[in-house]
Amino acid sequence: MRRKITLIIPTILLLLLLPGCWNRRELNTMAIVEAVGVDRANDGQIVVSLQILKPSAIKSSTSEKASGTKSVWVVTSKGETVFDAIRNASLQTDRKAYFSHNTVYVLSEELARNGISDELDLFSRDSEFRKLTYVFITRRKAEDIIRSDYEQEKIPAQAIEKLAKVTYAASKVPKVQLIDLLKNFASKTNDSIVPGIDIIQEDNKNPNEESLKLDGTAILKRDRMVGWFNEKETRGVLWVLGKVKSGIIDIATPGNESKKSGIEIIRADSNVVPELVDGNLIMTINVRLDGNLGEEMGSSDLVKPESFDEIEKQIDTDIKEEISSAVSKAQNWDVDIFKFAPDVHRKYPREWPELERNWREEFRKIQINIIVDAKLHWSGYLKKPVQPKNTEGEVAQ
Amino acid sequence: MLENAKITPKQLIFLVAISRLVVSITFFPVFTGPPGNQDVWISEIFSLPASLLLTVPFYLLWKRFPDQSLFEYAETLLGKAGKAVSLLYVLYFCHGLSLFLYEWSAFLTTAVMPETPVLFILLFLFPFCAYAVLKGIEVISRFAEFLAPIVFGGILVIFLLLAKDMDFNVFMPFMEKNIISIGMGGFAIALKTSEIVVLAMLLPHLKSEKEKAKLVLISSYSLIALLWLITTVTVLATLGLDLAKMLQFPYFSAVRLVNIGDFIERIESIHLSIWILSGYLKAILYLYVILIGLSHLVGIKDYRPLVISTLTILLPICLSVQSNISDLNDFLSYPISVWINIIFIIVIPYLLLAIAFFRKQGEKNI
Amino acid sequence: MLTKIIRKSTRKKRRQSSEPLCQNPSGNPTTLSKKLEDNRQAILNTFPKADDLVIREFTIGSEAPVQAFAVMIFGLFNEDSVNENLFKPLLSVHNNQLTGSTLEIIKESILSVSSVQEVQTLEDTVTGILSGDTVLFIDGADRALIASIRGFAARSVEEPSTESVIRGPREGFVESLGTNISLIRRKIKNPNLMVEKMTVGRQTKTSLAIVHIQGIANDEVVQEVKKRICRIETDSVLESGYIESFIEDAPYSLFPTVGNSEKPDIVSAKLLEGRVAILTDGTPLVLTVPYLFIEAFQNSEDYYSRPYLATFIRWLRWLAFFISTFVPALYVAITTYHQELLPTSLLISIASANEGSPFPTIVEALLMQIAYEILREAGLRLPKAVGQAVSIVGALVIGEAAVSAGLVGAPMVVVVALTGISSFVVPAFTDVTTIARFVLLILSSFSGLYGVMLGFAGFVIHQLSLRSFGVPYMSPLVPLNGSGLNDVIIRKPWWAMTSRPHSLSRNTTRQVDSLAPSPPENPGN
Amino acid sequence: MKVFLYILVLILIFTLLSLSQIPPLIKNRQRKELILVISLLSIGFILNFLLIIGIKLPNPIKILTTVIHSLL
Repeated sequence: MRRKITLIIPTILLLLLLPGCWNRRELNTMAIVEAVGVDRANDGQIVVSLQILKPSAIKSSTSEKASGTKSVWVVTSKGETVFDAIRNASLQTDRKAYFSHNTVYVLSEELARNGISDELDLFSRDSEFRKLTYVFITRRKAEDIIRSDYEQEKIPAQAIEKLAKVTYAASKVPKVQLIDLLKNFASKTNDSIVPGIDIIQEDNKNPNEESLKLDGTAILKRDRMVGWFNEKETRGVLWVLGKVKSGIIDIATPGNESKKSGIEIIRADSNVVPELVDGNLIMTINVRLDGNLGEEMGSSDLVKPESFDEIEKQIDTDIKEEISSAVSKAQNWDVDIFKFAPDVHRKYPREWPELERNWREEFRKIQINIIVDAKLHWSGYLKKPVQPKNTEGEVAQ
Repeated sequence: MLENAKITPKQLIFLVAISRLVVSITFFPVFTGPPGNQDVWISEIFSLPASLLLTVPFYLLWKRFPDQSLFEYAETLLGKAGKAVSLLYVLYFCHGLSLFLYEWSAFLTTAVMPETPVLFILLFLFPFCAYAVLKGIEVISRFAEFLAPIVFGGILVIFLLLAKDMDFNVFMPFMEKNIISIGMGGFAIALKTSEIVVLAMLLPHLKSEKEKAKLVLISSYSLIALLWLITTVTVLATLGLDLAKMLQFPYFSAVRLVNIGDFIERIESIHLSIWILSGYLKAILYLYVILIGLSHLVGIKDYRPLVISTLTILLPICLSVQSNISDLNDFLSYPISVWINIIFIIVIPYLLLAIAFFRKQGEKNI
Repeated sequence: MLTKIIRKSTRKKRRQSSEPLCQNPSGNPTTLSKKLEDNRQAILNTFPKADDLVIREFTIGSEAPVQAFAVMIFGLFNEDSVNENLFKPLLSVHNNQLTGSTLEIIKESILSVSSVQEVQTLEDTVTGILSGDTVLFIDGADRALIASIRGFAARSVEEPSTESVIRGPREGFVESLGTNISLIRRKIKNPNLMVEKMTVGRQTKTSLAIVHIQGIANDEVVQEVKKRICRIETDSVLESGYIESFIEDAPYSLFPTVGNSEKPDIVSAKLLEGRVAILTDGTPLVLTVPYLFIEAFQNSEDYYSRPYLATFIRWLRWLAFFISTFVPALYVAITTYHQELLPTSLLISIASANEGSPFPTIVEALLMQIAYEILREAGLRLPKAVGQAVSIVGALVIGEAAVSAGLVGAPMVVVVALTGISSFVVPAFTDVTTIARFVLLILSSFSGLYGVMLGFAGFVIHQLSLRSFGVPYMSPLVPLNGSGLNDVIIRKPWWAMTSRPHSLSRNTTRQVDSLAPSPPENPGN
Repeated sequence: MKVFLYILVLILIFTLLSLSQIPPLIKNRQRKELILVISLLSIGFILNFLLIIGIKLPNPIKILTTVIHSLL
């Protein structure tokens, strides 16, 4: 009898629950959003641009040749809040927007200047949004970036995502995910950097042909954007944060100062040691670097000890310059994008409550001391530059 | 009234460890109590001696009455008043279970199935609970043994997968606040452990392996502390203290960050399965304790006829035990739940122990 | 520790089983008469209509002839042998030999038959006749002689088609009980191999044999088997499946708690691990108990091949079991509830493949699963040639046409195909996985992973509550037994498997020490 | 209107539950169990009924919480 009961009751319950598949949604009822752009309209409303995947377009292009149909569709909608705007988009889309596979957030500079934490709240609160999404700030309207096309990838959002992923190659633009921003927002002292993104059009070519480019770095004080860093300054920041993984350092070729040579960064590492001397903070930034001679212009023979020493020195000055330019600009803007505060906290937990109280002031007064330890290892396949020489022994042009 | 079932020491350890672990890895109440900074992990280690200290009265009582559960020796000691104590404990566990089921649905409706009503989630769960409880404590504890590798392995795998994103600098400065607040934190954590009472209920089932009881206590609390340590390190090192304090489900949020080579990603199903399976275990364990308490109260031998009718009462209680997530967070936060638990983990057992001591009851067993 | 559980659970039973087993339920036995004619009439009354009954009357001796007759059933006795060894000596008897008790003399010095038995009741003679023995009645004796000279059409020992192996013995059991016992005897030449015969079935009077090795098998289990078989009171037992359903521990369970095999080497191996085998006359399938969950994942060939591959294949079997049970449910759960768990590129390809498919995913899944089960069943029962045609047509229809017609998405076909193939890897659980798959599919369609996980938990709870003849079904996994895992997670080499499964046998020492072979210390050269 | 449907379903479920729970107890003459099961089921029915018609159950935990809050 008891066995019957245990069988009957679940069955009844299941039958009663039959209509209740609340969260069930078929794939073909979802508008899979790949990128979200957030702007603010002149009337203060939020404008959201969604890049929505068209599965049918992707399907047809696998069997046939990729025809003119685009595989994404961009919807723009307005609302009082971000969530409102997103739900308003469903007035235009026949499927409900689905954000779990969103890879990119693009925010406009205009919006960022007034603070972005309000706009990012939804993305960090709702379960559908993931925190590994890449964040960008653009000088244009975010909608333009979302609407732009890309040659290599079918889905432009994936192109942007991959752009973010290959930033390590040059280390001139940071790679920032939502979680990084949230960590900084949560802390009392840290400020953030966000890569910039832009559309470039080449005038002499087809005007329709446009291309996305990561360009500059937006500096956020708390969550408000205060300005842009150029590539060099950005790398200065990345050196301090230890985020430089690869890239090229241009130096004047020893022996032929008018030409440049490129040193490829193979490995880089840094740490920051704070020191409190008479109430003044001195940050010692140690950068260690392993590099190769990647390219040489100027055809002088560099593979010899003296030249290597000189190159290493030049790298030192180069990096020092990059870092100090970044630090001085950051100190001007009062933004602790280098995460100096946690370092100080760790080293001086007793003094920290005092320092924390007016950290901005302290930050402005920080003196930095940069120690670069660059080491050059290999020179590639060449021992000497292979250059055609004319009879006078001069380098051919 | 106690079912004549036998539990091995290993199963008892896993039962207690898993059912204690499950809530804390999802809601992470540890951040709300003292010391409230990066030293919480030290508090978690301190919770081991604290829990052991809190178990002392239960252990000594069990020594006096090795074949009786808490319900039974309460009556042996207090007579009719013992029934009142039993009733209090039944209500305590009813509250514990319904609170847990409220948390269970809170997590599921927030993170996994936002549109699904809580009623559905619980209705779906209850037949499975009834089935498991009808099978008895032996099967429940075997289930714990079955789950142990899944849960512990899952936590370890998550730790390893997140290792590359971890920043261990967040644990510095070490011992920033004084040791007292850290110790307080340890006690606060231990006081939230209602499983201490569950252990007192299940110790008589150890039967032939009584001499291992001490070992069971120590190893179950150390296992809990160790797993807490792993999960806390995971959360703090990946999210940082500041963000972790602001998140509703810090561990789940950390798990969602796993991304290794764009290939191993979106593995929150591991956390989800740990939550569902071990939450199920906790639910059936508490339900079992409630049922033996109830059957003891009215003096019937077998609790099985009561299973389904008890569940019908539990359903509305679960739905109305807390009104929303802010109430829940308030309740779980440091002072409230700790103060309620003090009555049941410290006051009553010490009273019982004192009575047993003065009346010299059960001394022949010592 | 496990053995303690077994001992405890079977203690009560042991007390009961000290009484004599299997009392004959039939009433008072009819004794045979001294008069030959009465016996003849009794036999004829017992078999009122049996045209295949052969009653051969004859006299023994020439001077003072003794009347006698022999009864047998046509087709069940070995005609040549009966003529040669029974009738020929009997008919060539000279009178002077017949001094003293005729019956004794015939039995002791005339019949050249190895098995001759004296019986006193009519029932015994009838049983003998029905079993194919030749029964000899002699005037003046209230007893009859049963000469076992059976011989009936039987299949010879050949390779079973259900359990084919690449390495290992090819022989399989046949339908004859005696042959089957002999096949086991030939593998285990040990007087401790106990063979006890019983008869079940009121109509069929099927004989069966309970076989175990004394000293290895648990006595409690043996007694329990006997007790359960004695309890059987049914009309007919045509196959061991009848017995199985009567002695199962959990008759309502999806999971089998009695194992079966068609190969003597497998049965012998199980006997040597401490199990009890039940051989039933008339079927080549031999039952073994206790049957544990892990046995489905162990194959005889694992033990004949080298351990590395065996271990790997064993893992594959676990994986296949998991796939065949869970993958359709997980697919439905993830694609309709938890799309965020899919990697983006996978989601895109699934979404584009499912674009325009008319059914909800769960309907699609159920349709395809049912279609697959129909195809499988059709292919199984039909003659080989037709079966192939069925599978080709089915594969074409399901695999190709349904997708290109846009009825189902291609990923679903992949899932179903994967599931189908995987379910054949663990043949003992094909029925379990099929049912479990549908249950989980429906649960997953209600509430996604939540349902699948709860369903999984429910199945596990069910499995953990099972016992097979006192042994926990999931042992040695739960309750965990370290040395038991040597033959579950991995397959250790034979020289390293020093103990028998602890849950089955109390005498667990197989070898004293690990006997790893090593090269000679001083090479000859 | 929907409330009536819910009440109907509730009554249906509880009828089925009592049909499955109570007869075996009567058959086995387990009086204590029978009384307990009937009272539990009726409490369950009342609580569920109140929940459906939207009456907030008094929550002792709330009171406890406010007490502790005011004490600390």
